[in-house]
Order: sequence, then C-alpha cells, then structure tokens
Amino acid sequence: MADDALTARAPFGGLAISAAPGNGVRVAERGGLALATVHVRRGQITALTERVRARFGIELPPGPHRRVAGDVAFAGIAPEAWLASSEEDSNGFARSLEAAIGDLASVADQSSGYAVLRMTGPKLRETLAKILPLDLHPRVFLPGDVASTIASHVGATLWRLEDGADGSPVFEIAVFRSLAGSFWHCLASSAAEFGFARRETLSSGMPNQ
Amino acid sequence: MRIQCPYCGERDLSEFAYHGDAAFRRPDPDAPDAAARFFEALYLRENPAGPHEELWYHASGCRSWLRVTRNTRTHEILAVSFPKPSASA
Amino acid sequence: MNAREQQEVAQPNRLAGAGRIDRSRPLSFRFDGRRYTGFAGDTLASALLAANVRLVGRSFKYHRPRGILTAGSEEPNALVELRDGARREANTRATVAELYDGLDARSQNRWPSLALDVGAASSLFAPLLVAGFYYKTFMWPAALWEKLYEPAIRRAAGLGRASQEADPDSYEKAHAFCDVLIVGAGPAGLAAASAAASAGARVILCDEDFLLGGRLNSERFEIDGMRGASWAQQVEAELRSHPEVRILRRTTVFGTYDGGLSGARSFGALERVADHVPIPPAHQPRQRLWKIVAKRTVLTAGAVERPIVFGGNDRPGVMMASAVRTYLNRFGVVPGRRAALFTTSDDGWKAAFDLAAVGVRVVAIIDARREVAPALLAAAEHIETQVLCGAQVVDAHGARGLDRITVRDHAGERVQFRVDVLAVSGGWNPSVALSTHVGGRPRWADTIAAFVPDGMPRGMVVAGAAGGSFTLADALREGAAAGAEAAQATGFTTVPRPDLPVSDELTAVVPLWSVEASESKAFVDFQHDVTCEDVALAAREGFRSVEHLKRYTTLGMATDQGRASSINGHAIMAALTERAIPELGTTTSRPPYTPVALAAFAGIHRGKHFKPTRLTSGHAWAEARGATFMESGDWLRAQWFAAPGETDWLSIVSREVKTVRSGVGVCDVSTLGKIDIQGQGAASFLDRVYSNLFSTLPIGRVRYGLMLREDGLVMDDGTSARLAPRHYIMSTTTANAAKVMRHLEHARQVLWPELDVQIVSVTEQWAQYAIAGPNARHLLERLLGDAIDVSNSAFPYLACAEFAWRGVTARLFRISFSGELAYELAVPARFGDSAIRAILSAGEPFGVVPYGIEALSVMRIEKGHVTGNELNGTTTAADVGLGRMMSTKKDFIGRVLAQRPGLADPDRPQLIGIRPVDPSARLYGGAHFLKLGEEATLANDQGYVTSVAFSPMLGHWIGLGLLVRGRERRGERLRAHSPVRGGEVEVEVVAPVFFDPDGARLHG
Amino acid sequence: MSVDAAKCIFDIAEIQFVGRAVAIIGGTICRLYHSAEAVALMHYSIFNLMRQALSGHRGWGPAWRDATPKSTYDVVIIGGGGHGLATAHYLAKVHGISNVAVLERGWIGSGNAGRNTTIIRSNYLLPGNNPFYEWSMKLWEGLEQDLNYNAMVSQRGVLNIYHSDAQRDTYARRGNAMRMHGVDAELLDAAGVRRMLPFLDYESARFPIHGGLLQRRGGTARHDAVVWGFARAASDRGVDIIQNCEVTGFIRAAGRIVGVETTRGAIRASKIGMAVAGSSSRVAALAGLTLPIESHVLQAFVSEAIKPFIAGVVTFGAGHFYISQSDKGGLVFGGDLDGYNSYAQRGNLPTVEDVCEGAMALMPAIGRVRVLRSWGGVMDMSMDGSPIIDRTGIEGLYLNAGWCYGGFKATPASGWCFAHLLARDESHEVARAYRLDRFASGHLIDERGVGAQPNLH
Ligand SMILES: Cc1cc2nc3c(=O)[nH]c(=O)nc-3n(C[C@H](O)[C@H](O)[C@H](O)COP(=O)(O)OP(=O)(O)OC[C@H]3O[C@@H](n4cnc5c(N)ncnc54)[C@H](O)[C@@H]3O)c2cc1C
Ligand SMILES: NC(=O)c1ccc[n+]([C@@H]2O[C@H](COP(=O)([O-])OP(=O)(O)OC[C@H]3O[C@@H](n4cnc5c(N)ncnc54)[C@H](O)[C@@H]3O)[C@@H](O)[C@H]2O)c1
Ligand SMILES: Cc1cc2nc3c(=O)[nH]c(=O)nc-3n(C[C@H](O)[C@H](O)[C@H](O)COP(=O)(O)O)c2cc1C
Ligand SMILES: [Zn+2]
Repeated sequence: MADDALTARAPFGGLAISAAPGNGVRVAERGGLALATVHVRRGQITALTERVRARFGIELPPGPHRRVAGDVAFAGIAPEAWLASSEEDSNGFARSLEAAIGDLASVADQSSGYAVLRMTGPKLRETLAKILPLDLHPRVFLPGDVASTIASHVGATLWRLEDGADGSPVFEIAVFRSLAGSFWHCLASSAAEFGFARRETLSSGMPNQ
Repeated sequence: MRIQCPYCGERDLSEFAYHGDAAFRRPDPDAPDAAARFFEALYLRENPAGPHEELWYHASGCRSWLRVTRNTRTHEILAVSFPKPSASA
Repeated sequence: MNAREQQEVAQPNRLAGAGRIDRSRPLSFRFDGRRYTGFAGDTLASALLAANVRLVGRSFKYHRPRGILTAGSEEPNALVELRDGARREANTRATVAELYDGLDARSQNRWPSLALDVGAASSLFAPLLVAGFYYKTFMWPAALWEKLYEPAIRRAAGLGRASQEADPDSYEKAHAFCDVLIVGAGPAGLAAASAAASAGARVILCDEDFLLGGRLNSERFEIDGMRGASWAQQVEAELRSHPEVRILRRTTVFGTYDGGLSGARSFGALERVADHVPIPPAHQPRQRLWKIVAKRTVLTAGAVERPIVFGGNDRPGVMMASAVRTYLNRFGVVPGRRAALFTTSDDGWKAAFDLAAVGVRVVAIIDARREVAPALLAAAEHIETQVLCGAQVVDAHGARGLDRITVRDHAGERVQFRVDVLAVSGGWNPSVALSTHVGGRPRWADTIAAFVPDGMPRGMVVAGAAGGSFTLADALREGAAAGAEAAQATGFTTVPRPDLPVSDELTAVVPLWSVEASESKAFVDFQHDVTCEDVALAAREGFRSVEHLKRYTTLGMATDQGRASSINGHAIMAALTERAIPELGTTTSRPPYTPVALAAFAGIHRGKHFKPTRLTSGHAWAEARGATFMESGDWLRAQWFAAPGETDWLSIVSREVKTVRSGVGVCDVSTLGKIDIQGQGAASFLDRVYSNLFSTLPIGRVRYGLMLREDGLVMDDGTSARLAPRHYIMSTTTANAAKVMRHLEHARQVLWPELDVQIVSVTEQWAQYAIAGPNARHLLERLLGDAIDVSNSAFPYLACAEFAWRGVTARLFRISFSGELAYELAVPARFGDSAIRAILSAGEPFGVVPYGIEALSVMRIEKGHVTGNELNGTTTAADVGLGRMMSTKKDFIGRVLAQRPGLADPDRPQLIGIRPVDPSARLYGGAHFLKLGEEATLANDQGYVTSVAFSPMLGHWIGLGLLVRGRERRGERLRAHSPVRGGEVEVEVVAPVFFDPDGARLHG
Repeated sequence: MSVDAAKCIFDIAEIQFVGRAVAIIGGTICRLYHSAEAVALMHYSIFNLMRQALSGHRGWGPAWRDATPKSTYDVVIIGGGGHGLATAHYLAKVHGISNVAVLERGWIGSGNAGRNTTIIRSNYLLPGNNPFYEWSMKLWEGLEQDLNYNAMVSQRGVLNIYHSDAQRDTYARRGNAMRMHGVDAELLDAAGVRRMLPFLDYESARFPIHGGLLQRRGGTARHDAVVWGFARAASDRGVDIIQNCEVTGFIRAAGRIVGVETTRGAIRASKIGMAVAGSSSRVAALAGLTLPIESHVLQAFVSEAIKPFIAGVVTFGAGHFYISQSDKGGLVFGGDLDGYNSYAQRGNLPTVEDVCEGAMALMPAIGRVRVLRSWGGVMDMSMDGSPIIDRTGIEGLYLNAGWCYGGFKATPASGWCFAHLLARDESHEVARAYRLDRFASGHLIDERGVGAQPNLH
C-alpha cells in the first residue's frame, strides 16, 4: 500500500481555550522542537564537554542551566544529564547527536516525549506562581536558568528566555506529552483572571528567539 | 519542610519521595550467613530520635537519590549530599 | 421618610461621623429573615449592634442566649449560618464577616426560633450535664445506646448545618517567596514592613483583617501628631509604592511549617478573595491558599483580651472592653446606652473614657485592684461615674440580654447597677500560636500575667503585643527594629530612623481569673458551656493536667480554640490544685490559627481534576472509534470498542477476542513503561535487577524478565530487548512504570554507582501498538512494505528491530501477551495517531478490529499469563509458576531473602487454573477455595481466585487462582466460595493455560 | 394542644435525652448494679449522677488513683496508652495479677490513644490478622459493661469505597475471608453506596465510585474515654497508674531484665512489658534491641462542629482520605502518612493538601466546612504493617509494638493477648502470628503487599 509519510500531531493541538479574553498570558506551542536526552557515560564528562564545545560551540552547563548556540541548545536537567534541543524540526536530531557524541553519552530521542509551550505576557509570573513551587523572581530565576519541578501534580521542566520586547518575561515549559491536557487545564484556569490567549505560531505576537 | 538538592537547589518537600535509613548496604550474597545479614540490613532499623541519615529521591526534580541528615525530633535538615561521589567524578 | 432618617431608624446605635466605615455606601442585609442596613466597612457584628440586635446565637450545651463578645476572630459566641443553599457556611463569626449588600445570615442551634428556643429547656437539666457526664451514663441497657441515647446525643451535636451540596465556588493555591514575612499589620507590623521595605527587601505583609492598622483602628491613639488610623493609612500607601512589597489583606497566616538548610521556612496562609461579595466574580476563586516561603519572619500578630469568669458573664451585653472600643472608634457604633466597666488592668479604663467621650453614661468603673494609677482616677474625675476599686462583678442579670449587674465592693457590700453593656478587661494574651506550631513552648511572663513566645522557630522574631510589649511606643519601636534586622539578615542595608512621638499608655495588670463570690453559672469556655464547676469537677476526678482538663471538659476545643479564655480555666485549675500557672503549662496550639475551609486546601484538584489524566497519542482515534475508557493508574485506556448497535459489554469483548484469535486485531499498549538502558554496564545491570539472565540475550532479541524486591517477592514483570551490545529497551507494566524507574535509579545511584549505566524513561516518546492474530504478519507486510522483512525466518518469535519507516524511526518487537502470532510496533508518539490509522487501513482486507484491555485480559487469562492480580506483592516467583526464572548462575536483587523458609514453604498457595464444573456457571474474582464438604472457615481456607473471564474460545468461564499446593492438585474439585457475592461455584483445578498450551500459534 | 406545641415537647424529649430517656431507666440501672457489685469507686450510673447533681457533684472521687511508684511489682507495663492500660486491666481481671504498675512518661493517653481517629473495625483479610481483630471487636461490644465506663462505642458502620473491578475483587476476597470467620461483611454496588451516602460525587468523579465493602459492626469509640475507662477499671483492681514517670533504662541481673530505671527512681519487676507504640525503638534501644520498626508521623484533622450528616466511617479507595463524624459534630478525618521518620508529633502542608484533595474528590459537599485543627502522632510502623506481641529474646522483657495506624481498634484484644503472654508466657491463640522472628523466617503478614517499606503500609 501507499507509503504516504506519517503526519505528526501536536499535543496541545485542539485543546479548548477557556473563555477568558485578554492578553495577561499568551502561549504558543513549540511543536517543531526536536528534543533528546543526553546522559554522559561514566568517566566521560570532560571528553563530552570538549566534544560538545567542538561540535556545537556550546559550553555544556554542569548545573541546571540552558546554553544556546544557533539552532541547538543544551539544558541541564540532572547531574550529568541534559535535554538537548534543536529548532529545525527533523526526526534526525537524535540520530545526528548520537553520531556526534554517542560514544561519550547515551542519547535518547524525546521529540515526541514532551509537550512544550512558550509562554509570555505581563501576568505570566502571577500565573506561574499558582502552578509552580518555584521562586521565579527576575533576580532569582535568570534567563538561561532551568528547573525540573512539579506543576500542580504534573512533572514539568521550565527554562527562562530573555524578556520579550514588551518587557514581559518569557518562559518555556516541557511536560510529558500524555499530560498536556491536564497541564493545559491548570494553566488556563490559573491564567483566566488575567486573560489567556493562544497563538498558533511563535511569530504571531510571540517573542521569537 | 524544604530539602536542598545539591543539583536543583532548595525545593519543597512535595517534590521528594522518602526511602528510609541510608545505612542499607547489600551484604555479600555469598557469605555463609548471607540470609541473616540480608535480614538485618533490610528489616532492622535504628530509628533514632535525633539526627538520622536517610535516603530521599528527588522524584519530581532531577531524579537524584540524596543522602539527607535530618533531625527526626525537630525535622531540621542538617546536611544533604549525593549518596556517593558522582559516578564520573 | 428619606434615606438618612430611615437609616437612623434602622441603626439606632450608630454614631454620627465616627469610624472607618463608608456612610455613602449603605448595605442592606438579613438576619433571621429580618432586613437591616449597615455600611461598607462594617462587619456583620458591628451592623447588628448598630441595629441594636444583641441576641445572635445559642450556646452548644445549655442553649444559653449569647451575644457579641469580641470584635475579632477569637469570637466564641456570635456564630451564624452565612449564605444559603449550596453556599451555606456554618459557624461563621459575625465579628469577622465583612458586610456586603444582600448578606443573609441566620442564628444557629435553636428551635423553633432564637428568641424561644426549646433547647434552652436543657438548662433545667444543667446539673446533670456536667463535664463528661456521658461517660458515666447510657451504659444500660447496652441495646439502648445505639437506638436511643447516641441518636439523641447526635441530634444535640453541632452548631450550624453544612450545605450538604457540592461547593459551587472555585479555589486555588499559590506560591510566594520573600525575604521577610510579616504576620499582622498593626503598628508593630506596619513599622516592621516599612523598615524592611525601605531597605529594598522582598516583603510580604499579611493581615487577616480587611483593614490594615490593627488596634490603631480601634483606639484613639496619636502617632506623629496624627490619628493612629490615619498613620496606618499613610504607611500602607508608602508600602504600596514599593515594587518588592506584597500586601495581603483578608489573609490569615494559619500555620508555621518546617523549613530547610538555608533557614527559609514554609507557612500556610488563606486569602479570602471573595468572601466579602455575594458570589466570586468570573475567573476569581472564593479563597486562595498561599504557600509562603520566607527567609525571615516577623510575628506581629498582637494580643487578645481575655474575659473574667463571673456569674452570668455570658449574657448578651457583656463585652470585651477592647471590643467596645473597636465598635465605638472603628465602626461608630455604641454597644449600649448605660455602661459599666469591669477591669483588672489599666488598659480596660480606655473603654470607660471612650464611652463617656461619645456620651454613653458610664455608671461604674469596677476595678478588681485595690490600688489604681492616680492618672486613671484623675481622668475618671472628668466623666461623672462611680469608681469602685478592689471590687468585683459577682453577677450579671437579664433573661435575653444584660440589664443589671451585682457588684461586691471592697468592703464586701453588694451593690447593683442597671446597665445594658458591661465592658470587661481581664488582661491580654499575646497571640503566640504561630511561634509554637513547630515545637516552641511559650513562657510565663509575670509582668503581664500571660504567656509569651519562647524557643522561637529559627528565622522568626516577635514584636509588639505578640511578644508581650503592650504599649504603642514599644510596638512601633520593636516592629521597626525587627523589620530592619530581618532585612539586614537577608542581605540588605538599612538606615536607622527616629522613634515616632506617640500617645503613652498604661499597661499595668493584676490578673483576676475568676470571681469566687458568684452564685450563678460562671463561664470559662463560652461556646462549649464549660463552667467554673466543670473545672472543679475535673480537678476532683483527677483530670489535673491541662491536657486532661481540656479533653475531659472540652475547654478550649470549640471553634475559637480557647484563644482568649482557656488561660482562665488553667488558672482556676492551678488554684484548685495549689500549683503555679507556669507549672501547668499550656495546651498545644495547632494549625490552623483560625479554621480554614476544607476546599481551600484542595484548590483546583477536585472532580475530574483531582488527579492528572494521561492520554495516549491514540486517544482521539479511540474516542472516534467509540471506545469505552477506564482508569488505569493516571491513564485512560480503551476498555472495549463498541461497534454501532452493540451494547452488551461481554459480547463486545467476546467478539474482539474471537476476531483476534481468528484474524487480527490491534491494541494500544503505549501505557506500558519503557525504559532506555545504555552503557558498558547495561548487561550486568539487568542481570542484577532481573531474576533471570540478560547478559546472554543476543542482539536483536527480546526476553521476558522477572523483577523481585530485595525481600524476595515479585515486584514486576516485563520484557527487555537488546538493540545493541550496550543498549536495551525495558518494558514494565503500566501500573509499576514509575515504581520500577525509581527502583532502577536506586540500584544505579545507590547500590552500584560504579557501573556505567544510563537509564531514562522513554514511555512518552513511543506510541506502541500490539498487532495480534493469525493475520498479524500479513497486516504488517502490507503496512511496512519493504521497510523491514517480517517473515518468520527473518523475524522469528522474540525478534526485535529498529528501522526507518515512512520518514520516522520505528521499532518492532515480536512478543505476544495474547498468545497469538503478535508484534508490537512502536513509533514516535506524535505519529501515534497517524500510525494507528495506517494500521487499521492496512488491516482492512483482513477485517482487523481494535480491541481493548478487557479482551487483552481475557486472552492473557486463557494463556495463564500473570498480571497485577497474581503479582500482588505477596507472591514469589515459585508461587506463580515462574520458579524457573530464578537464575542460579548469578546474584540478583531478592535472591537471598527469597530462600527464607516462609517463602520457600511447599504449602504456599500456587498458581492454578479453574473451570466451573457446570459450564454455564459464572466465576467471581475474590472467591475462596474450600475442599468439597468442608465447612467455610478460615481454618479450611485453601486459597482464592485471582482472575476470571468468560472465554469465548471455550464457551465458559475460566479463572486463575492461588491454591495451597495447587500444582499437585490438577483435577481436584473445590468450592469457590463467595458469600459477599451471594454465591458458590464448584470448580475443577486445571493447568493455568486454557488455550494453545504448547504455544504453537506464537511461532506460526 | 396544637400540633406545633406537641412537636416541640416531643423534641424536648428527644433533645433532652438526659432529662427523659435516661431518667426513665435510671432507677432500674442502679437497682441492678447495687445488688450486682459493691465497688470501691463510686459506681457510674445515671442514678449516682442524679444523686451527685443534687450535691453539686462534690462526691465524685478521682477516676483513677494517681499512684506513686513502689519499689517492686510483679509486672511493670511501660506505656500508659490504651494498650498498656488494657493490658494492666486484663492482667488484674482475667489473670488475677494486680500487683502491676503502668508507667507513663507524660499523662495517660498523651500518645496515640489520645490522638487517633477512633475507627474500630475487623475487616481484615489475612488469617494472621482477622481472628485477632474480630476478637477485639467482640471485646469492644462488651466494653461499657466490663469497665463501667461509657467509651461510646458506636457501630455505625465502616464503608471502604472501590473504584475498579480489580479493587472490587480484592474487597470481595477480603469480605469473603471475613464472612468465613463469622465477621459481617457486605459488598455494595454503586447504587448501594448512593443510598447510604447520597452526597458523594457520583457525576464528575475522576475515579468513579463502583461500590464499597461495608462492615456494619465497624464504627468508632471515644478515644480518651477508652484510656480513662481502662485506667479507672485497672486502678480499681489495684493497679498503680504512675504518670510523669519515664523509663530511662533497664536493670539487668544474670542476663535477664529485672527492672527499670525511671525519672521517678528504679522499679523492679519479674516481668516487664513494653507498650510504647511510637517510642518502641527508643525504649527497645535501652535494652540493646533493634526492632523491625520505623516511627512515622500520621496527621489527623477535625472540623468545626456541624449538625451530624455523615453516619458511619467512609474511606476513599482512589486517594488518601477517610472520615467519620464525632458525637460532638466535628468531622474527624485523615489520610496517609507524611512518609518520613519522625518523632515530632506533627506533619507538613503537602499531606494536608493531599488529604483535603481526597476529601473534595469524594465529598465536595464538605468543601465549605472548616478545618478546625490538625495534629500528628508517631506511628510505630512495622516492616510488614502488622503488629508484634511476643517475647524479646531477653528474659523478663516482653514486646507489644508495630501497631502502625491501626492499633486503636486493637486496644482491647492487644491488652487481652499481651496480658495472656505476660501471665502465661505463651502467645494467645489469636495473636500467634504476631511473632518477632517472622521477618527473619519470611512468615510476613503483609495486608497491602508492599514489602519492607514501612511508609507504604
Ligand atoms: C492520627 C492517628 C490516627 C489514627 N487512627 C486510628 C484509627 O482510626 N483506628 C485505629 O485502630 N488506630 C488508629 N491509630 C493508631 C492507634 O492510635 C495506635 O496504634 C494505638 O493507640 C497505639 O497503642 P497505644 O494506645 O498503647 O499507644 P500510645 O497511646 O501512644 O501509648 C504509648 C504510651 O507510651 C508512653 N511512653 C513512651 N515512651 C515511654 C517511656 N520511655 N516511659 C514511659 N512511657 C513511655 C507514651 O507517652 C504513650 O503514652 C491512629 C494513630 C494516629 C496517630
Ligand atoms: N495597653 C495594653 O495593655 C495593651 C495590650 C495589648 C495591646 N495593646 C495595643 O495593641 C497594639 C499592639 O500593636 P501590635 O501591632 O503588636 O498588635 P495589633 O493587635 O495592633 O495588630 C495585630 C494584627 O495582626 C493581625 N493578625 C493576628 N493574627 C494574624 C494571623 N495569624 N494572620 C494574619 N494577621 C493576623 C490582626 O488582624 C491585627 O491587625 C498597640 O497599639 C497597643 O497599644 C495595648
Ligand atoms: C476523635 C478526635 C476528635 C477531636 N475533636 C476535637 C475538637 O472538637 N476540637 C479540638 O479543638 N480538638 C479536637 N481534637 C484534637 C485534639 O484537640 C488534639 O489536637 C489531639 O488530641 C492531639 O493532641 P495535641 O494536639 O495536644 O498534640 C480531636 C481529636 C480526636 C482524636
Ligand atoms: Zn534535584
């Protein structure tokens, strides 16, 4: 039978948006993002750090921080473990990563494992305060900081980007794909009082970086 | 209660899962008295009232297992570290 | 009649001008069905007093008429039912209920009406209803206890009624972090906040009141040349200008909890976001639970004035002196026309002066102390009143409200005064609660005859009245100092500020706990009707520790937790047993500081959102196919797929099974745990965590594995596939996925950190579908084309492979749970929806059907595969017939302890199959096995049925069970005894494999 | 007389149970009892209550003698909780051994007996447990008469709700085991539960209610009254109840234990029984013993008193929540352990939230009811979730421990069996399985099947 390529489905796709007009919080799905977990092999941390520097021009962060170069980013999610991401959506990312560092680290494709949202808006911090047990004060949680935590019963990994043009904070959050709906409910009801808007693409009214 | 994860920083109790006394070591399975030693290691607890070395799992964080010294009378956290110097160090 | 006049009629006790209420906003409300009006800024209590309503409730035991005693959250008497229908709230304190337009409240614990409450007849039996009377009675005849006595007691129990309908309002939780948390916004708190804020610290200032200022709103203080209340407003404005300051009004810090290494500590606080409006506005919660983490905390919670125990001290019209001032100065309400004051402290006198100042006739000032500061006596000259020192009020009279008091003067003479309000001041109790929640024990301070905080929680300091410093000057000074210290301690620099000039204050107090000479009932705990006699009885009967006293008499166990009054009971006990109060100590105070609605602790987690719901990427498709879903942990899984017109679940499931066994079917198995395991040590790691060998598993092959707990019992089973020499993919059961992951991380990080192993969950990355049935291969050939050769030779039973397919990386495993020729195809989850549709269309020619977990379960029972029902945490590998999987070639977790006699005992129940002797009979899970003809006793118990199913292939019910020495007992007939299902079936013991015993179909 | 007036008088009769209901039979009681027994203490009866009422209740004496320690006793019991006091009572009553002291660190009932959620039931699955707890239930049913103290045993039923077929079958298995031992058990379907508790969430539940396992004889008892009742009865039979007397060490002679050091001096005894629940490991350590026990904190909660509307005990099968309503009107509820070792008698906020989320998931109708107070107790969590009543291997020292959060219901039987062990040096038949060596031998009694992880039991 015909070998028509499989089509991807976005985890947040089709999730209803609660009737809460306004722009306090704006979100857009990061459907395109390619993701892979990287766990360094025993005793290879120095070698891996050098390899990543050489191949991607990224200084592998030892702690919970995210470093970006071009399309690729490495976010520390655990001791000796990172969530690597690539903007250009290809199922090949994990594979190319494997080829680049597979001898020094175990690489696992997670492009489908997580549902990722970019979030911004003047009321974002107030909204996230209802969800995350983290201190997101601008002086405490800086751009490039990463945190794995629990977002009212849903495991989540959060990182901060540079503030948007309008001065609003910008965060991205990754939750397990199967939990997208539950997280969405929690986010939407927490943002409702401030107004909650969804953008279909990053370009449409979302800070692009 | 808040636990200082060496990787994530100080986090709320709700992110962690408790395992128990950190003293547990797997005895030598081939020792003649292995059965008795395994029984003691798995079942007997000092269960002190005061400082207690215990294992916690940062289940909703970095998934590290942590060795926490905590006072069981006051819940005061006295020290937190990884169970062993990290594998690749 | 114009509006103003109307108000005057409606609010006879409202003073012109005075108070911090908004007279431009009259609000109408109802109490016991009658309409009244008050003003914005009123509480229900102040509005009722303004309308001259004094009787507002009935007491718990004796149904005594009760009025308004206080003006704060410590109120024991004025409890009402607020709102109605699903929003009905029992026991709401009128003294803190903020008035809103249309407020509807009712009095409680009375029938048929507040004025004539037949319950009051119980006071006839008062002599019988002493503390603990029920422990001494109702014992005979035993039968009557349940039938008559207890129902009667229960009918008398409780005050208000719960709505008994689901709460329609929403609630939410929020987290906040700060350098300095300040609990209470009186002068001390405001001073602390302003000091810390000006240093740039992140400050959270909470007050349970809807106005900041604390006592400043209640007293006629001067600060810095302005009215205290105005000063408070000025500071509030200043604070609001600081970006790092968060002011939480209507927010009670209810609990102090544990902290961490850094010294930061957790607190619980409740913000009443919308309790002051009829219903919460759109998208607004009714209440918000704050979880606050503070590096430093300043406790400026103030103090609570305590009553004096004397006859009739509970009559409506008897009121705390501080409350009298609050109603006068804050609400512009005179609580009565003819007043008297009964005090043991200088502070109380303020009430007399403030009353006189607004023209209320103060007939007498009764001060129990023989010596009183000349300044006070001099001031009293200016109001024409009679001052009696060394005197005591022995009795307060008046059926529904106070009308007379009897006073015993210093000479012992009895004099009576006609009054309608008696202001009482027995001294002040610092609000120490939050300093004790994590173990601190308050210390007795003789100077103020009260307990003050001691052994403060790390990071917390106290200032102002909460610490026992009772003058305004001290409150301001200590507050400012504490705020500055806290800011410095968290890394900010502060500039010293001069003390503000304030009106000075006399604070001397000589406690008088109770008035001996009283004849009528003298109340210690108002709400619970605990009297002086009850305390004496407790002493007599040996309940002398404060904790026994509390539990025997219920002193301090009411909704006010005895915040103001328990100390009187303790003092009386001390006197009776000739001990000093500090020797008795205090009872433990516990969170919450004031009662918190249960729903607030739940936030958004109720109904469907009680727990998160996990959906597979095939969910939308399954829904469209008419699947019925069931909970499986947090997941929703398709139970079965009803075809149009199908209704009976059993026939649907049977249809699904038959189609799979005769053709082909597909099932979403994405929920099974998938763990990616890599590294040099991966193979030996698996050898240690599985009971059987995996280092010997060839590349490109899958093996069934059994995992034990260290105690030797089975933990989980699953498969592991070897994709590359150092790369395995493990699968776990859906239920145990997280548990296994944690177990493996423990083994990796704690047990064997020297091994080179990396493990990560990829459960969410892969959508996985089981394709099972004689036509499974044909379907796959059509589906996968030449992406991979699935012929039996190229891809035999237990083969696995990773390959590229339609632009994605796919994985194929030839494993079978159903016992059929079967494969599991995995694709990245975002293609899961697309893949399942592709599978269905590829399967069309073969009549493929989707099947759910019921059909899956039927087939696994037909095959005798064990699941959670059998692997229930109490079974060994041998019990469930997997003894052979216990490798003898190596050590592994659970090996040693599995050899304990109790676990190796041949008499343990073993896995068997059963079928009903009468083929038409239905089997039930949970039935117990008994030998034929043996009595149904525990002694005769032979085991139990773990799983049952109707086998469409065999046409009758089949089951699995655990039976003592089961493997030896094939062919034996037994009773499957299930009284709770009202039945018993005779069954025959058979091998736990009902279908295709030699597994020919697997290999086909 | 108008209908209303009639109703109102009727209500008086009902509300004023003391005035009428009891008065009616008061006389009979005392006549009976007077002939029955002459007691040292004033007998508790409505008759004496009324007589005392006339004299301002001046005549009541101490409920129990607040004794000072003697130098020697036949038996010393460490721990003045329910179990220790019950043991003393039955030693005196059943075995005629009354030269007994109960040593209590603080005030009697200050431990878990005084802070538990008072549920009594015998709905156990395993043969090691079931007969023991049913024996306890039988003792509860006769306790008032035995003690002449109204412990308010109230058999309003215990209902465990299930949410899936698998859970139903496990409950069926348990219910069947109960029935086979003559314990009452009924398996209800969803409709049956709805009839009992119409206000649960049946429409929008995340985990729909499928039914429940009901034991009608289960219910609650007034926790403090149990302590005081046993104390009074034991004291009445000559047992010394010694408060503010903490055991700080053991006295040994010739390899056996012959006494205890206490904060009130040394006390010798030929047999010493430990019944210190949450403190078991600490006291055992004084004798050089290490136990298969961890101490964990369990929190409990009570709401403001409201008019009763929850009849019996209800437990939620899909979350951590159980509830009953006290005779005073407070909703008494709880959930799971906090999960970490603790001797602090208090817990933290996450557990409070977890319990209340369970409450709202099952009973949204109590959402506006206010939580009045929360507290914690120190649980002696054993490694298989079941108790130990056994010798210790040290001559003269006996152990009663490992009650987890289920030992209140066990109080009478625990006392009965521990007394039996102390008096006869052999285990009582219903407590045979509660051996200390079962962990080594693998004869575990693990109702939940979670293994050697105490905080999961
Ligand atoms: C919150 C909570 C809820 C519970 N709910 C239930 C329930 O609903 N149903 C149920 O069946 N069970 C329940 N339990 C469990 C039950 O309360 C306990 O298992 C039982 O009370 C333990 O027996 P006890 O009464 O003898 O213990 P305790 O009352 O704790 O008695 C032990 C006594 O020993 C004393 N002691 C300790 N060390 C020393 C020493 N060195 N010297 C002298 N004395 C010492 C202590 O002060 C204490 O008074 C609950 C427990 C808690 C904490
Ligand atoms: N003369 C005397 O004998 C005497 C005695 C006591 C108090 N006082 C007066 O009282 C004042 C004391 O000032 P202060 O600031 O110490 O106390 P305060 O009573 O003025 O303020 C305390 C504030 O804390 C709030 N509060 C209490 N518990 C809270 C909680 N858990 N959460 C949130 N808010 C809470 C209260 O609503 C109140 O507004 C001074 O003006 C002093 O003159 C005088
Ligand atoms: C069944 C039961 C009912 C209770 N009811 C109340 C109550 O109505 N009011 C109250 O203040 N405390 C009540 N409590 C809690 C006690 O006040 C106290 O918190 C508990 O016994 C633990 O003691 P502690 O807090 O002093 O440590 C109750 C406790 C139990 C076990
Ligand atoms: Zn961490």
